Amino acid sequence: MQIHILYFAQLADLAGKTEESRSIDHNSPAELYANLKHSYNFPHEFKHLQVAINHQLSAHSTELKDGDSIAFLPPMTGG
Amino acid sequence: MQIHILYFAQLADLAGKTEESRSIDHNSPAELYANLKHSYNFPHEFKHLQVAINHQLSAHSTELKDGDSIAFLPPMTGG
Amino acid sequence: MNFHLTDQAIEPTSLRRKLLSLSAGAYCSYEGWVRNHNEGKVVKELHYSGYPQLAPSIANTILKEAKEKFHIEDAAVVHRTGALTTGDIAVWVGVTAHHRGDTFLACRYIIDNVKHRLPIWKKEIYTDDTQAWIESNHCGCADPKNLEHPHQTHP
Amino acid sequence: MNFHLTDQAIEPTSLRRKLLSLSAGAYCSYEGWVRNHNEGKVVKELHYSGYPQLAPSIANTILKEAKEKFHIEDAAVVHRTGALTTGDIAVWVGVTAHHRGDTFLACRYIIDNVKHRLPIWKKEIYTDDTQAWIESNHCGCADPKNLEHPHQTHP
Repeated sequence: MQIHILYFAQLADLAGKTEESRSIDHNSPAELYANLKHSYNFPHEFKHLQVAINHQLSAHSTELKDGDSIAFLPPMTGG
Repeated sequence: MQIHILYFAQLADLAGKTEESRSIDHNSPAELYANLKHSYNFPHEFKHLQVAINHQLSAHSTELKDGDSIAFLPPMTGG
Repeated sequence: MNFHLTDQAIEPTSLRRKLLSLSAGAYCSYEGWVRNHNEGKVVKELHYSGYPQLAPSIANTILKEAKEKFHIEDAAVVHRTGALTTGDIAVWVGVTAHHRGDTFLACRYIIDNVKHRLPIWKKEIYTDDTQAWIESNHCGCADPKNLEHPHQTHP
Repeated sequence: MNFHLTDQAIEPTSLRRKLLSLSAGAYCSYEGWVRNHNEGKVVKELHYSGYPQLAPSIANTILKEAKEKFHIEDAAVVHRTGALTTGDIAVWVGVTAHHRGDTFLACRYIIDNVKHRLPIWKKEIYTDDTQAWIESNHCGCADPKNLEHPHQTHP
């Protein structure tokens, strides 16, 4: 299925892009992140990131569905 | 000796003036206030007022000197 | 001197501007506004009467205490006198610091102490033309243990 | 909706005006300013990057929590995005209430939670042209027991 991925902050810098689509053959945010971490040398552990699916904060264990957008969010540093 | 008295807030309303001079034959703020309380029906007890002599907060027991100004200050209610 | 009494409308925009600083990261300000009611009565006007020869030294003592107690860069207070109507600003406090925690604590310290120690008295004039000198800011808000108390008697 | 992200300069005067109320007696506001230094390095510019499709719902959750926890009348937050230079306002919070205690506590609650929960990230660009994504607001300021702590790591 097709997943749309959004990148922010350090992850966008390391990926060299702010978004991309990927075909995946599983429904696990953890597995997707492991692949992205490998592709782009992301420094964060999955458990230290928040997960937003379709622009809503979601449990790390949420099952992805075809057409979902997902973002892995580093610790926030606004203000 | 001559003492200049300043009145504020409720005390000014009750005295019908904001200041006056009085001749006194003692040097005690407490005795002066007792007389003023009697003259103007001030409701406050002396101990519940702060005393300012020559525009500085002063101990209730300060001895007055000729030419001093004195004010008896009700609890403050700014803000 | 970072204090004044004024019988003119308080202008937060220009007061804030005087505290601008490139080394401060945090700014907290407080304003006391004249409400249209107090303890069930409808307020038409307030009248603040001050002791102008005494107020500056007390305000400066309070500001000095705040600078000693908290790591702040600068702080200022302005209090209005005379006749105020609903919506007017009675008092303004501004504080700058490196860190936000200090701005909140110092700003709170200053306004609490201004209310209890600055020689200013408030008379309320109600819409039925009765009036009353406010007896006291009897909320004990200056006591740090009341910082989290949800309801004080006065703003 | 009392929140927005903006890539334009934050204007406290007009934001404050939107909170004016004849029934509120107390107004507290907080501003985070871009400092010219952080942990010994000289900051030339900050870059705030946000997640605009997610930030509003989180900001509104924080504002709703503040209204549930404290007796406030209204509250608003604005956060800047894009390139900021020293002296710019990064974030503004304003709160009105009947009583001052609630404005301070709610304003503090909102800024603490905005810093930790709003999806915005800060990159510092130094005068030597090196840059760094700030790792975290690791001060634990949102914890009420730290309210009186004199020094947090970030403004």
